[in-house]
Amino acid sequence: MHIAEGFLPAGHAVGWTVAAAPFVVHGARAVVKEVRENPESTLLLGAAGAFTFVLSAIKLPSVTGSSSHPTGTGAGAILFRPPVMALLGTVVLLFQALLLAHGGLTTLGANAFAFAVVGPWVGYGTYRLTRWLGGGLLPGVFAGMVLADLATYVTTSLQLALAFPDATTGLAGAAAKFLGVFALTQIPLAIGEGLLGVLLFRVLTVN
Amino acid sequence: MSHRHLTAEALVAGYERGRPVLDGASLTVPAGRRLAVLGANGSGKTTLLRCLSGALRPAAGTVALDGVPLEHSRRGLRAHRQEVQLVLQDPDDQLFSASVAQDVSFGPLNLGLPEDDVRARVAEALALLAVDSLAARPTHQLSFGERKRVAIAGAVAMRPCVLLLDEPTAGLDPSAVAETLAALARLQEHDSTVVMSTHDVDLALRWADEVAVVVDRAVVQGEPQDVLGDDGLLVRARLERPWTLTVGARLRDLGLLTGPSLPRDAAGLLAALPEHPGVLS
Amino acid sequence: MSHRHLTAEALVAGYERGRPVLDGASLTVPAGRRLAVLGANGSGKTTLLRCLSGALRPAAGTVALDGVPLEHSRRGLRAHRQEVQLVLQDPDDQLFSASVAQDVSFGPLNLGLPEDDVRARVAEALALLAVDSLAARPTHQLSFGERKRVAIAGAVAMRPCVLLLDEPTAGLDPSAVAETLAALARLQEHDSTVVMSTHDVDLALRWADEVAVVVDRAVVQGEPQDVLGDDGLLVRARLERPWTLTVGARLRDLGLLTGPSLPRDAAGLLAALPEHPGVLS
Amino acid sequence: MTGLAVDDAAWSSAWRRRSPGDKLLLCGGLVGCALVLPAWPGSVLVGLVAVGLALGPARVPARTFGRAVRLPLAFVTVGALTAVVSVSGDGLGWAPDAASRAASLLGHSVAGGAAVLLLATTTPMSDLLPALRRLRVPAAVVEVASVVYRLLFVLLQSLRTIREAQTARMGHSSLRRSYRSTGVLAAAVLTRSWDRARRMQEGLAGRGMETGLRVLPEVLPSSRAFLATSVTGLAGIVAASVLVP
Repeated sequence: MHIAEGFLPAGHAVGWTVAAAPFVVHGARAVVKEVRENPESTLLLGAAGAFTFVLSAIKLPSVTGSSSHPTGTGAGAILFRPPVMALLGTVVLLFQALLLAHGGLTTLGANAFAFAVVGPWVGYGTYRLTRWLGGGLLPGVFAGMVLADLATYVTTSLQLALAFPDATTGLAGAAAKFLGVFALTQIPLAIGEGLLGVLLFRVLTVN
Repeated sequence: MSHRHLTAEALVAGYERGRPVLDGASLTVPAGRRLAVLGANGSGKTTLLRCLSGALRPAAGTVALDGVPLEHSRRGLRAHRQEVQLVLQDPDDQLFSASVAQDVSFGPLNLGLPEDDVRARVAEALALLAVDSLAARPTHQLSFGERKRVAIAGAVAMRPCVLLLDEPTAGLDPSAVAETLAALARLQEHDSTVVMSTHDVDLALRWADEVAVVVDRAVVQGEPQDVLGDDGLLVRARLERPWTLTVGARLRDLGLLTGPSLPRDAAGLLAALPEHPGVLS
Repeated sequence: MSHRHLTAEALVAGYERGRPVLDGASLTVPAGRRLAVLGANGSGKTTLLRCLSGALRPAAGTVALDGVPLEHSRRGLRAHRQEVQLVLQDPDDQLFSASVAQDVSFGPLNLGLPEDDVRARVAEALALLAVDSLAARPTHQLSFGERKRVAIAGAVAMRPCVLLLDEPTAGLDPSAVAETLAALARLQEHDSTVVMSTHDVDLALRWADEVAVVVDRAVVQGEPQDVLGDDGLLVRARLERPWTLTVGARLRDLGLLTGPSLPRDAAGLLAALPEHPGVLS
Repeated sequence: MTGLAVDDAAWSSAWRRRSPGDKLLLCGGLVGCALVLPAWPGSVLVGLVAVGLALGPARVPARTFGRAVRLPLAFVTVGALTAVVSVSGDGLGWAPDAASRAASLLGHSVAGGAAVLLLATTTPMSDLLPALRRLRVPAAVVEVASVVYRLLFVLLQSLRTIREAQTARMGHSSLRRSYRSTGVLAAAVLTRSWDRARRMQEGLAGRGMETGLRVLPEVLPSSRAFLATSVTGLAGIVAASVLVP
């Protein structure tokens, strides 16, 4: 879930934009370099971005019957690597904010930090670590996607906590609140996204 | 399998930029026979088929099987899908698995059938569609026509009473069209009803027992030669007149054709002409 | 634009599972005229067109423009593309922009033309293909037929001397086919050569000035009525005989047709029949 | 043709041919006001203006706008409630001014959302993306984003059609099957996207693609009247918020 338009106070919105900027700019530079060397990669990157957008439109089946959507950051990070995902993720966020009213323009920086920077890096790092520890492709994908999903939601929760410290218990209390509401409830869905990733990669490697 | 009557009544469906593609469309699928649904691209043929199969829920109107209206509940749709199957125009939208046999087994497996039954159904479906020699091949290695037939096999393996096909001959060359029609003929020896949508009026005239034209958001249904001989209707539907009717009508005016009705295909036309010159009525 | 002669000589190309799809295929594209390339799906029609456009480099044989062999260097291909453009069968393989006008501007911009010229060419191409009314709509809202015509406009805007079209009528309903053919006719008032591949023998007979059949990995070229009247060739090529030739031949045997050669379309057939019954030769 | 309601509205809105820069100024100003000015009367004014302009001169379909404005409400409500509930050693309670704080959050968010929605329902992405060049975004990035815009509709359509085909053959009839089918669905869409990119490479090479996807920019002239009215209106909102206690 992205932070909705206008939800973060102006100062925080600006602050997170500044925090995310270096990563996104780095990703943009990587894209520019790639396109200069291989002009056709514009099309591949565009397809990757379109896929990430559409992936988050898939409905994950759930026991309760309510639908949820994958974040897509984990799959993207494993397939396309984090630096490029910083840029592609931000582009996807822009499209989601405008076309789906999911997220916002003032909150683009904060959402980019969670969804395009932290999520992919945690996911990719977990994936590599799992493989380095001896796990195969599928366990790596599972771990990477679950943690990417959770890391995204944890980051969002902490961003909200920073913006809205609790009246009595301050930052710690706010963190507990927002983590409980957004991140804890996300755990079964994160596992669902991990399973989706396993199925996705299994089909890809067989064909 | 017994014949089941599939009907649609006053359908309003397929909203595109605020207007429905179908508005007051009614259709009766003749049990055990061949129905061709004709119309220009965008006229609503696909929307009609999707309503009949239960894939699309109409905004108004009913779809009924043997008079029982289709309920868009989990149970209702499940029961409906066991009797009515729709094969889409693009086979790649339906072929998911690595191998042909695996793909065709998708439906029967999802029905919860035991493995032996699944195996039997897959073999039967592959044979009917004449793709049994391709059973172990990966789907992406097949030609377009072969993939179209595997997609049909996937639906046939569910043994539906009514088989709906969206433009099954589009994109196929003449020999592939012949193979597909032969396969559909084999299917109908097993008592199923086949409905195909197309914009090829000549194909419809020679293949179908009944024809339904989707025009002005509704459906006009009737005997092939009547419907396809109605020039006003064809113009409104943006379809052409089948050549056998045009040429046949002219030859009949010249007193050259024998027989009560106009021929429906080239063979019929040639057969109705006199053997030797000089023989006139 | 002056006529340019495009030829292919002894092409070996299109390897599929170890065997070339074309082996010793030669073709002469008649300048300023209409050439139909016929063949069953998988016969090598697309491979042939891709070799002619420079998209595919043949393993052996040459493609030449006015006798000058095509060099598969950056420079050679760039020069070739200014004269020869290929429109692929799937328009989505060539439409990359959501805006119709911007997509059509891509080709002329790549030719290095100044902005005003590009704008003029875009307007001209859109008008020729009768898609100017669609210029304000996004590509993803257009129908298949409309996208096919926008893709052709994109090629036409580059003002090639030879326009190659891979199955331009596949998947189109009769009215869309008519619109496409009308657009191609308008193009040819501007002196271009049009080559289309198809498996529709009736279309080829009525539209083309010359016909080339891809069969047995090579090409047989000639006048439409000769090539399409050759039954042995048609069987080998897995094509059908055009109905006008079949019916026409029979009517001529019955002494009913006037005129030196068999008719090429329905209108021609009806015109060649006597006006009233009783008139026989 | 399947699509997204907001996108359809943007292509057919009455403000389509206005300069994207003009609309960005107006909506950007409105969002800024929604964020910075106090919820009362700032956010309320912004919200009213945004909705009024959308349904009025911009002629955005009410149904589309109404539906889209409601989409973030779930998050906003939950978020606002979580913010104003207070946890302490003694358990849960309400923060002081909980109601007004929550209302304020809601106000900022709904108003901001409406302002951005006004932009989204009047300006297609393919008009907005070139405008990014003025923000010093590199051409390559804008081109990639343009391809994303073109392809996402193609892939969305594939997603819907493939899922429908799976459902017809009972692929989603149980939780386990549904998961398996969803994995296959995601793989199919990914394969399509790669395939499409590869085929477009050849298709566009034939059209002379060498260094990029340069296209002729569309001429959408700016309107002094529009700009003047926007600035005046925004100033009015600011003034009203400052003057009203």
